[in-house]
Order: sequence, then structure tokens, then C-alpha cells
Amino acid sequence: MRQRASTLLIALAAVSALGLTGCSPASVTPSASSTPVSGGTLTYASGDAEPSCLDPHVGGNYPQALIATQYLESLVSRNDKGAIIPWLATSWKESADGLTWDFTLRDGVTFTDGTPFDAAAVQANIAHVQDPATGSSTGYLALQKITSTEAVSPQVVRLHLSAPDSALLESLSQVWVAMESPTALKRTQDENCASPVGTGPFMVTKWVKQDSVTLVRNDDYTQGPADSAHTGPAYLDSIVWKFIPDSASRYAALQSGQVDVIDNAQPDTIVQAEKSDQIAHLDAPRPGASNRIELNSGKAPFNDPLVREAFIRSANIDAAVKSLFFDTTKRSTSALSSAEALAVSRPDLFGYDPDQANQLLDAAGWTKRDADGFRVKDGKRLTVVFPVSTNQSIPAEQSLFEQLQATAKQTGFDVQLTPMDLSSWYGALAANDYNAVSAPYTKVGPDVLRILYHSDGITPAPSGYFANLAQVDDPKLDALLTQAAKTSDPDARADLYTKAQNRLLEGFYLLPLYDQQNHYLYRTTVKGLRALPTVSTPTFYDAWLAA
Amino acid sequence: MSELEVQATLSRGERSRSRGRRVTPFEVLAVVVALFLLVAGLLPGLLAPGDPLGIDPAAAFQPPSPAHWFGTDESGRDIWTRVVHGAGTSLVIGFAATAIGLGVGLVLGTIAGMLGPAVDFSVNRLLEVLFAFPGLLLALLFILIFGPGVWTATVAVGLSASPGYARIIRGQLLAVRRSSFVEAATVLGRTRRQLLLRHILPNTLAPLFVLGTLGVGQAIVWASALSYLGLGAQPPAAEWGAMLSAGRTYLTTAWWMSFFPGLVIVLTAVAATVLGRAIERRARYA
Amino acid sequence: MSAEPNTGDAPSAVARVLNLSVVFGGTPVVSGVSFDVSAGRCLALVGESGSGKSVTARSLLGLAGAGARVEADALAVAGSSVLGLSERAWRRRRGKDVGLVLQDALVSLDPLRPVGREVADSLRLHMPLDAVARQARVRELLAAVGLPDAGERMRQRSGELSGGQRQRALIAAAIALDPPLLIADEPTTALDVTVQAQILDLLENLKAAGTGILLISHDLAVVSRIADDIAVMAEGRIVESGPAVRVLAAPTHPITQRMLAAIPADKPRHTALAPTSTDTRVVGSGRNRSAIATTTNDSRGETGGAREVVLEARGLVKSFRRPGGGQFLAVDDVSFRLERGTTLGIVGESGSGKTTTARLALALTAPDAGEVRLLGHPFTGIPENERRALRPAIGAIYQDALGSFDPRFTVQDILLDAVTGGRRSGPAASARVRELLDAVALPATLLGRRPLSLSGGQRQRVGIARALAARPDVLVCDEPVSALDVTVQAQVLDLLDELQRERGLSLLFISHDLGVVQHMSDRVAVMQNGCIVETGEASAVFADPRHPYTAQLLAAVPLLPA
Amino acid sequence: MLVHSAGGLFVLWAVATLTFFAVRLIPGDPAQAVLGGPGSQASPEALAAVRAEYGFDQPLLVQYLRELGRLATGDLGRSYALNMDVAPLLLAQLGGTLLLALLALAVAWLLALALATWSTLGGKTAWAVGSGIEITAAALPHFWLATALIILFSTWLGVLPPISTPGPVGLVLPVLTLAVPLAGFLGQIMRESFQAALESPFVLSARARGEGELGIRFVHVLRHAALPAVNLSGWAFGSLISGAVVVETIFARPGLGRTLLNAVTLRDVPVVIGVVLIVALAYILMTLVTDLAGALLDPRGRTA
Repeated sequence: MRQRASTLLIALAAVSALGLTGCSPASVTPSASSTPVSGGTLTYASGDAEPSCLDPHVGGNYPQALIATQYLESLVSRNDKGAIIPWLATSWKESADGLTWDFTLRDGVTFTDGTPFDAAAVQANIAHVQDPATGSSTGYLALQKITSTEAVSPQVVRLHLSAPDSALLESLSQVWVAMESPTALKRTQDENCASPVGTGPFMVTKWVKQDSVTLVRNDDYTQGPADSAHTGPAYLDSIVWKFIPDSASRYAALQSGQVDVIDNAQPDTIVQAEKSDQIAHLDAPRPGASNRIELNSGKAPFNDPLVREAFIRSANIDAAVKSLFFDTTKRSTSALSSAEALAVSRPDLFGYDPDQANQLLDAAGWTKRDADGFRVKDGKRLTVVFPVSTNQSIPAEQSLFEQLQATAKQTGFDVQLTPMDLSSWYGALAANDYNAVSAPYTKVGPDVLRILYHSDGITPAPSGYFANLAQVDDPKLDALLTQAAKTSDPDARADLYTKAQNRLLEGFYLLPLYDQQNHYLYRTTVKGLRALPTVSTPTFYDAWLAA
Repeated sequence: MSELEVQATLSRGERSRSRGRRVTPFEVLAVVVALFLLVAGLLPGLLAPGDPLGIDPAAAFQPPSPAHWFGTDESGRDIWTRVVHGAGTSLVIGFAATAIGLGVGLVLGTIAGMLGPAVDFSVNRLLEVLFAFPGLLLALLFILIFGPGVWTATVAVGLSASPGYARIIRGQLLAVRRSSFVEAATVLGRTRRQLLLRHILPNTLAPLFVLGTLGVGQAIVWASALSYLGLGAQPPAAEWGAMLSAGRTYLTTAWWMSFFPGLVIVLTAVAATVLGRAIERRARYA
Repeated sequence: MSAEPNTGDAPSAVARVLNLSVVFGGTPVVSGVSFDVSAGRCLALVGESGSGKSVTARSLLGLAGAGARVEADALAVAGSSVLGLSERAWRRRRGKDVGLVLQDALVSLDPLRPVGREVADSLRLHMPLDAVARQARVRELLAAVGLPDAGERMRQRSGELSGGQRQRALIAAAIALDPPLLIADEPTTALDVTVQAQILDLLENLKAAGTGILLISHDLAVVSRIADDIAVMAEGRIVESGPAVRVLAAPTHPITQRMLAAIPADKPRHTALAPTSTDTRVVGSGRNRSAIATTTNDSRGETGGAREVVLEARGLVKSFRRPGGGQFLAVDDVSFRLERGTTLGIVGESGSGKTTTARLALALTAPDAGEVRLLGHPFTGIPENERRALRPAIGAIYQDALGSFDPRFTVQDILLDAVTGGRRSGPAASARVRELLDAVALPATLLGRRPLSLSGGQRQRVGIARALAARPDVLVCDEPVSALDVTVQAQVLDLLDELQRERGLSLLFISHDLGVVQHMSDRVAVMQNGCIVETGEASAVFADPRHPYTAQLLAAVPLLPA
Repeated sequence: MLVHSAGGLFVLWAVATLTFFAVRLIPGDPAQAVLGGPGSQASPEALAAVRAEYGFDQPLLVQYLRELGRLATGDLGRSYALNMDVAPLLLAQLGGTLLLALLALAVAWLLALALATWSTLGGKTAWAVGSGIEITAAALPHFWLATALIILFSTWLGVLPPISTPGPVGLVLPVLTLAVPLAGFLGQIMRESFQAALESPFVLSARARGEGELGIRFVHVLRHAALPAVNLSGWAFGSLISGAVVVETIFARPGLGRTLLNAVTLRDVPVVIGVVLIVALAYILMTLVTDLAGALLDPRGRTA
């Protein structure tokens, strides 16, 4: 797998516990009615692409995060209130100037290869992530501000930063920078990719390519993150982590009991599962940006705000979400995930209003219609080129785009959906050959807005990639976002982000759809399953199988 | 051997055991299917007046009913309408792929069959090499180079069928050239040109009609397989393979979404086979 | 013993058939057939294709065919009735009470199994012998039918044996259980004449040993060698039966008479073999044909000393590459001269090089050495476009007439194409087509038909008409009648003879059938292994063969008792 | 045998050459592809390093010769996308696909044989029904059949797993999916040759010896009927490999087909070349085996 194939995400932890108010739906209350029993093998079926490397330092994508959560641990975690809690680090301290952080590590922890977990191990891990040869992208960005490390004592590690980073703890909570055995890291990358060694409740014992990874319980495990339901080793003997890309096969396997948990559940199966008493549903929307369609303001016709607004008004997203997602998710009118406390929702801006859309287009000079019913101006048709990455949009989302295409046609837009494989899709973006595009982006905190909509993001990297796909070039917005990133005062910061979001949304640069979908279905014999409130990956540490 | 050659062999077997020219119920059915496809392909509005792309989210996922014979899909589009309108796409793909396959096959086969043993040897080795790429593999390789899409899929299917056509045409050409009626015409003092135009070409080309009929059915199935794998026609195009592929996502909740497009693919393939054989059975050439 | 069924008990009758009828889906194929076969005697059922003789014989095995309804007043084999036997009961009797020998053992023995295994099958199915005893018995049987090196042969497959050897093996399989009745269905039809004689001898021996033989054949001459009684069948009925000597010497039924008359051997040159008026198979009008006959008298002078040589072959050599490698000399230094208005017959057994000679004469294949001259001009060794000018002077008719026609063409297309030389046609061409049809006595109603729907005789007539279109001097006839029934063969031979006299044609007549060649030829060349071993005036060669091979051939030709 | 091997080597060489030059037609920078495509933020230095490492900066002919040299030693190169050597990757996948294909071939043979035997035993109706079943079976696309089988056996009846699990039960549906359409083809061929053999004189001879219907079929007809089907098995194997692409994806079975499809969607050129070569090799070997099997069944000189 290419790094970042399934979901492009650059997860930078940003905001700490600031204003978070327990809005995360990412956990399930363990069944209280019975006591956990040990033993058994749980089969997990992933619809995500099979990782090419099981070490999430390398590259760093969501499929890696999903599986690595089972055998790697981070320095810190988050609870479902959004507060940072201890994990491998028991406590931490920021210097007054914000340029030095001291982490005190938990005593007596060893990696599953026997290597002790200590300050040197943390140093080795940070060095590994920052080593260009590792090829880390997600972790690398997360640790960007760390300039050097220092082992104060075997149990205390000190990090030196280039600039204050209030998002450091969030960054370190990510599984992409989780701790691995320094001994194991010294092996070749191929070896480490095949069997990374961590401190987690399970360990990798076998990997049959294109079939499954076998994870076996770490019997020496003592305790999980502070919000775990129990201590000591995990209940499950082992986990078989299968890769079943075909969603129908995956669900059928769950129904038949061949597998116990599936991810990437399709909306229709979620509805069906909810009617069943054998299958339960876990909804854990990913943090960061909402799923949205970016309108390319850098070229015609979307360089005209009237046309952008007309397009947004002509799209009947509500109806499509309702019919395709069966109320398994809610319509979003924000640029941010609903998991973000600072998210600003503006339902007033994104309602379906074909009459207004028509008026707007008339005002913008797109007054004539051609034989096919599409609007024309100066002999050019009102065309919206919309490349769709089939790797990044689930079928229901692709269907939603088709419905959008159909409703927009009534207003006179010729939406040209072109499903593409990932590399063609990147190619189309790099060539600026698009008017609208949907690109998921996972990152904790409102700082994601700076990456996505600051005009710096228009300049492409050598590969042609750039993040500001709406090509928003608004100095005032740039100023607001830059200012917000520097501001540590919670209220001032919230105010800046609110202003920035309002400015962005009122500019009609994007059409929000819904949160990034992250649905799991599991058989009700699986108890104690929850998603970690960091990047919403499920953890099986507390999970057990009822007889 | 290619699938095409197997098909051709089978239909020749049909001829050898033809017992009269009685029309079998199978053939009637095949003609009905073919007529349906033709009408659907040329005048889809006649059979399904609706818009194949017209959505109606409120009417999504409806099972087959008098209002929606084949049910509706995830966007409330009528599947009957889409199947009917998809016939045109599928037929165009089928015919275009067959034309490409036949065209390339004809060139290769004629070169091999007419230009002497050395050329024949070389072309035969080339065909042998091409046969080492099983059908879908050749198509996948082609798509790898030129990217997915309806037209690349069509060309890919046509190209991957062409070695089969080439070998059949070459064999037929050699058989006709060596046949006693061509010898008899030589004895009558016919010129090479006359032999070629009056005897060799007509008798070589006549069976291609049957071959083409069989080939169209096959090409439609292969192209829909590519669409199914996401490498051919792309949704929301009303192409059968793409519809089936989209429908598979909703297999557990809306079986009709994948069942009916699949059914017409099977029916089309069966009809092409039966028709091909029926023509073969009644063909003028022996 | 007579072919008519006895009214009383016939203890020696190994097969008894009384009033047999066989119906296929409402169509009667055999009706009212009665005969007996006695131990140690041979009854021949003779008839042309479609006369019902094979179905009759197979009814005695319960193998008349799928969908056949077999009824009879009596149907007994080896002394007990086989009417209404169950399939199981039939199986117990097949092989044990009746043996069957079919024509062409190449396909009548399983080509994928060793012949020993095939012979052993009969034993395996009916006798509780262990494998060793069975092997021994098979070797015994193969030796008994005269197969040399039986131990070696039994491990070979039928394709590895010669035609005679495999026919012997087939007979061995049929007599493995010493059945009282042996049915031999055209047992020698595909064989060369010398081998045919040997097989007939073998059957004769079996008969002498007490086996009753029911011999099925289309050839009265063949059956005359071993049959004690003859029953002539036509259209599912026995039209005449009686002791062989009587039937052959004094046939009473017109069909028998016609079949006897059609046998060409020993019939003087230019004698009509088929009656002209009563023949139902001839579609042409009798008037036309007699008109031809009257105008042909002196087109061919009987006396003129040195006639013009129209076709000459000098020292022709042709070899082919064997499939396994190596060369195979098909034609080795063949020379002949064909004089105007005469027939040169080339006779030989299969593989003797006759057909290659014909193809060389037609310049369809180039000789390795030697040359062919046509009307004094070189016909070989020149490019085809030079040769093309000479092509109209030489025509050809083929054994497989059907294969020689473009399958897309109707009779009219074929003849128009021949008449116009492949160019545009006009009314004159149509008239000429009709004329040709008349000449070969075919009605104009056939013009729209395709050759596939014509009878064998009609196809050959179309072939002849096509050959005549260019008014050739020479006609090369390569086995022109081999695929035809004897009465149809007679008509075609008569037609060729008449056309030759009418048009002064010179014929190069190639056949494996000495009788046909003898009847048709003025001069004859006998070929063996690619060489002409003897050549001369037909009458002289046949009366007094010089070469031992010719003598051997002639001795093997089955002849009617004088 | 020697001729076969030489011909096989020639075909392999030609396949490798054809594929090598064909994939050069793929638009885009292969070094970029190695580093994760245009979406990655590969630095120019990294690109240069990759170019040097993979030899993309060499002249085409040098690259070609190097590639041939590598292939000759069994080195299939390194996957762009999977970060591992292609040879061990494909070797690990080969077994599953071969097992699937060979089982499907065997099952198809059995199905075809059963159908051919039955439809030639039972008169005209059986003939027509058999023929109808076979034509329909041969027309079934794998992707639809798999879906239908899953609905029937997993969703409705719940007797068979919808994904391929280790062990024989998990193989049932994938094997059936591949076997049924193939059985349609083989069945038609077999029925034709069955019937031809049944009508041949040697069967009449055997009947006249008192051989029963089953004896006729098993002692005599079977070999004749099997011959053309055996000769087809080389083709059948190829079509099974094609089918494996679909079947392995739907039933989530590891194998060459799924690897190939992944590699094509990711434009992982070395893997595609590797699969193509392995399939060509398997095809050549299979053709060799069917030739030998055919020669064993029919020792007569073979002309085809």
C-alpha cells in the first residue's frame, strides 16, 4: 500500500482539553450485566486497505492506526471528555517559556521483546520518526517542533522545542508516534514493518499478506491508559485481523458469525444491524475536518462567489444524506468535525434553495441555457469538473455525489463526476484540473483550518500536492488563522476561530456534508469494545467474548 | 485456445448435429432477447420513458413493484429504466470490442494465412505469446497503461479477444486455401485474384458473422467484469457491470440492485451463444 | 438350405427371422423380412444403401438403434427367441450367441485401446476367466484369425495395425466366445482387393468350422465368393432370395437384375451397365440420352494407327516429407501417354501413388522431376499464369464431388462460374448451363439447389457438367465412382462412356477398382508403391498379366460365377 | 519435451519483453510511483535517489538487459507499493490461487462429466435440458455467480461462509463460482464428443459384445470424451486465473488475482510484471501437462 492510501490524514494534535465538553460519542459503556471472562479469539475484518507496513511510524495512515492501536502504546491518551490522561507517561511538565517538556515514564514497563521502556527508548522513537529514512509523514509532522531530546534520568525524558506547541500532548497521543522497542527498531525496515514490537496488550505473531495478521495476548501487560476498565493482561487470547475489502462480503461474514467486528460499515447495513439483536453498532466519527466538497475558487466558474453560492444552494444534500445514510449520520454545516468544540455550524448558509440558486446564477450572468438544460455564458457551459477518488469515498458518498449532480443539473450546473484511482486523482488535483473535490482530512483541533484554508496551502509541494484545495486566497482569513495559532488564551482563541470560520463559510468556499464516517459493527457477544478518544480507533484491551 | 475458439468449436459441433432447421424454444427466446436489446439500444425511451440518471431520494431502495419493475437503487433511480438504457452502452461496447478484436484478428490472421510460411511462423509465435496472457490479464495490463474507463475497457476487451480471432481466421483461411473446391477452381483456370475474391475470402469471412455474434456476447460479459472491478464504465453511468458493482454494496438490503443487471448480462450472453449457433446451423457454408 | 424360412423346426438354424418389421418413429425401415441362417452356412443380405439390410441384421443383436420398434412373428438366435428381451438379457446373449463384424476396423475397434483388450472384453463380459487365462485365450484367438505375432499385436492399438490385421482382430473379438452366428456387416468394404480376398477366406474358414454367417454387403460380386444363399433387399423388403448360384445366374427380380448388370467387371467396353428407361434414379430424359448415343458412333475411330497424344507424363517423381521426418516417395518415375479419344486407366491399391499422379497431371502439385505435356505443350515447369491458357483443355472430376464445390454456390452458380470463366454472365451462358445439364441428364429444376441437398449420383453429374464446361480434351477422373452405390456407379460410368464417345474426350481414369478400370479403359497402367509396374492394352493386361502384382490383383478380384 | 521447453522459454522471454516495454508506456514518473505517487511529498533528492536505485536514469536498453538478468535469476524486483520483494510476495500468494484453480478445474470436470453422462443417457429432452444448463452456466459471469451463491448459501441458508476461511468449508463457494461456468464449457465439449463416441462404430462393436451402458461409457466413451476436454484444460486454466481476480476479491481470499488487481489499481508495475510472468509460466506448464495427459490418453500421433 502506498502511504496514505485509504485516508489522507495528517493528524496533528492541536487543542488540549480547552473547552471540550464531553461531546465525543467515541465510547461505548461496557455491559454491566456480566463479568468479563478471559479467553477466546476475536476476528476483526477491516475494509481498509491492508497496510504495507505494520509500523505506523512508516508513512502513517488510518489502516495502520487501526491495527497498531492493539500492540503499540503512546505516552499519553485522551479520555472521552477530551482531557489528556496518563499512559506510558505518568506525568509531564511544560517549562514556562513553553520550549521544554519533561515526561516522567511509568516504571517497570518492558517491550514484548524484553527491552525495557525508558527515556532512551523514547529518544530512539522520536529519532526514528524524525529520520527521513523512516519515511514518516504523519508522525513526522506531529513532532515537527521537537528539535532535540534528552534523557534526564532513566525515567524522565526531556523534549526541546523550536517554538511553544500547545498541541504537543495531543500530538503524542497519536498512535503514529507510539513507542516501539529500540532493539526492534534497529532491525531492517522490512523486518520492523512485518513485526513491530511495542508494549501493548497484544503482539504481532503472524502476517499472511492479503489475508490476515494474527495478534496474541501479551501476558506481561499490566495496565492500559488511565481510562481503561481493568488492569492486567487483556481478556482475549488472540485477535485475527482480516482484510476483507468487499463490503458486502465483510457484512455477510459478520452476519454469519465468521468475524466478530467489522469496520467501514455501510449505512444500509448499519440500519439493518440496529434491528438485529445479534449485531451492535459503534459510531466513532474521526476528528479534524468534516467531510466537505471544496469549491476551487482559483478558477472559473467558482472564482465568482455568486456561482459558488448558487452551487451550494442548488445541492440538495439534506435529502441525499437522509436517503443514503438512513440517519446514521447528521448533515454538517461546519468546516470542522462535530468532535471539535470550536466548530461553528451555519445551517442558514447551506440550505437547499433552487430558486435563490437560479437568481444568483442569473445575477452572475449565466442567464442562457443550452439544449441539454445547462446554463451557458459566453458560449461556455457551466461545467463543474469533479474528480472522485474511489479509494477515499465510500459507495454511499459516491452516490451522494451522483444525487448532487442530478439536483444541480436542475439549476443548470453540468457536474462532471469522474471516478478515479488515487494516483490519477492526485494527478488531476496537481494539474488544477478540477472545480470541485472532496478530500477527507483528519487532524485534531481547529488548527486544521490553517492547513486547509491558509493561502500558503495553495503552493504545491515538489510532488504537486497542496492542501488548500479550495484555493482560498483571503488575506483577512490568513491573518485570523495565523493569529489563532499563536494565541493561547482560550477565549481569545475561540473568538478568532469563530471569526475565521464565519468568514470562510460566508465565502462559500466549501460545501460541508457530514462528519468523517467511522462506523463499526460487532456481534453482541463482543463485550467491552470501545474506541480510543484520540483518533477513534477501536481498542480490544477491555474486550471479551461472552459465551 | 481462447474462449472464443472454444465457443466457435462448440457452435461448429452444433452444426454437425443439426437435425433439420426446426426452430427450438431456446432460439425463440434468444431472438426475443436480441430484439429487446436492439430496441432498448436504439430507442430506449420506447421501453422505459424515464430518465436513467433521474434521482428521487424519497423513492430509494424500493423492491420490485408494478411501479418499479426491477425496483429502485440507492438514489431512487428506476433500475428497469437503467437496465434498458444501459443496453445501448453495453451493445456499443460489445460491438466496438468485437470490431476491434475482429479487425486486429483479421489483419493478423490474414497476414499469417496468406504471406507464406515464414510470416505464418512469426505470427503464430506472437499469438502463442499473447495466449500466455489469459484474457483478463491482457485487459488489465492494457488498463494499467492507459487508465480505467469505458473506452480503454472496450479496447482492452477487444484486444484481448483478438488473438483468438486471429487464430480462427488463420485456420479458416488455410483450410479454405487447401480445400478441394479451391483446387477445383484452380483446375478450371481461375486466377489468384479470382480464387481470392470468389472463393477464399467469402468462405473465410462467412463464419466470422457467427464468430462476431458469439464475440459480442462475450465482450459484453468481459467489459462488465471490468466495470465490476471498477476499471470500466463508472457510475452513475447506466452500464450493467457498473450497476451490478454499485448494487453489490447493498447486497444484503437490496438484492434487486445487483440481481437484475446481472440477469440481463447472463441473458445477453446466452442469447448471443444461442443465436450464434442458430446462424451457424443454418449457415450456407459447409 | 434355403433362405426362405422353414415351416418346421430347424435345429440347425442359428438365426431365424419371420416377418420382421422395424419402424423408426412411424417410418417403416424394414418390413416383412424373413430368413434363416443355418450353422455352417452363409446367408448374404445384399442391397444398396438405405435398403434396410444393416437394420435387419442389427435387430438380431437388439441394436436396431435408438427409437426403433422391432416386431416379428419370430426372431430367434441360437435356437431361442429373442423377442421382447430385456436389455440385460440382450447383453447376456450379445457376443455369446451372436458376433458382429463391422466394416473398417480402424473405427470399429476402439482406437485408444490395445486390440488385445478389445478382444478380451468379450471374454471378460461372459466368461469367468482370470486375467492370465484371458490373455492366453486372446493370443490364441488372434493367432487363429491369422494375425502374425499375436503376442506383440495384442498390445498395439488398431491404428498401428494394417487394414487387414485390424479386420482380423475385429473378427477375433467377434468370435471370441465362439458364437453360433456371426454377422459380418460389409466386412471388406474399405479394404484393398487383395486384403479383401484374405478376409473372405477367413470367413470361409469360419463357415467351414460350423459358424453360421449372415453377410451384409452391397456388392454381389463379393458375396458370390462365400455366400450359400442370397437375399436381395430393397426398400426394407427382401425382393428376391434363394441359393447363391441360382440368384446370381438367373435373377428373377428386376432389382437383382439391375444390380448384376451394373457390375462392370468383365462387361465389354462401351456396354451400358444401367438400363436407360426404367431407372428411377436417373432424372434426365431418356430421349436426350438416346440422342446422344446415336450421334456418337464414329467420333472415335477404331482403326486409326497412331493417334494424337493429348496428355503425356515423362519420368514423374514426387516425394513428400513424412510427418515424423524423412522422405516418402509417392510417385517414382511414372510415364504414360494418353491418346485422343481413349481412356487410360490407372489402377492400384491405396498408397500406390494414383492420386498423386492425378494431381501431377493436373499440375496441382509440381513434380520433383519429370514433366507433363498437354496437347504437346509443356504443362508443368511453367508459371501458373502461363499454364492457365492450357487449363481449359484439361478438366477433372473428383471422388468427393461435394467437397469440390464452393459450399456457398448453387448448382447454377457452379455451372455459370465454369461456363463464364468466373466473369459476368449473359443469356448465352444460361443457355450453355442448360445444355450442360442436359448432357449430364439433370433436370433444370436442380439449378437453384445446393450440392449438399443432392444425391451422390446427382453431385457427380454436376461435377461432370462443370468439367465439360470449358470443352476440355482431357478429363482426369480420380476415383469418380468410389463413393457411389453400384447401380448409381453404373449410370455415371455409362454417362462418362457416352460423353467420351460423343465428344471425343480422352480420359485419365484412376480407380482402385479393377472391375471399373477394366470396363472403362482402352489402356491400363498398374501402379504399386509409386511405380507403374505394368502397362498395356487393357484387354491384354487383364487377359494375360505379365507382372506378378497384376496377377495377384486380378486373382483377388471377386468375380461372379461365370 | 525439449521442443516444448524451448518454446516455453521463448514465450516467457517474449512475455517479459512485451510487458517490460508495455509498462514503459505508463504515463508518469516511475520514481514518483515508487515514492507513493503524486500524493506523496517526495523531495527531489528522494526522487533522484530512487532513480539511481532502480536504474530509471539508465538508457532503456540497459534497463531492459538488467531486468532480463534479474528475471533470469528469479529476482522479480521490488514492489513500489508494498515495500517488499516481489518474488517472495507472489510465491506466498501462488499456492492459494493454484489450489483454487486446480480444485475448480477438478470440480468443473466432475460436474461436466456428470452432466454429459446424464444428458446422453436420457434422450432428447435430457439433451436439450443439458444443453440449456451448460449454455447458461457458461454465460454466468463470475462476479454475479459469486454474489448469487453468497445470497443463497450464506445469507439465506446460512450453511456456507461468505468469505474464504482456512479449511475446506471456506473453499466451497469460491471453487463453485469458478467451476460452474467452466463446467458449462467443458460439459458442452464433453457432451459433443460423448455423443460422437457413442455413435461411433467401435461402440456398436462393444455393444455387440454384450457391453452394458455403463461399461460403454466408462471403458470406451470416457477417454474419447475426455480428450478434447483435456486439450482445453490449458485454456481453462488461463480462464480460471482470470476468474481468480474476481473471486479472490469477493471472497477475500489471498492470492495472485487479488494481488494483481491491487497492483493494477495502485500501478505497482513490478508486481504486475511478476504476476504476468508467473501466470505465463503456469500457463506454459499447464499446457505442457495437458499435452502430456492428452498423449497419455491418446497415444496416436497427434496432429493438432
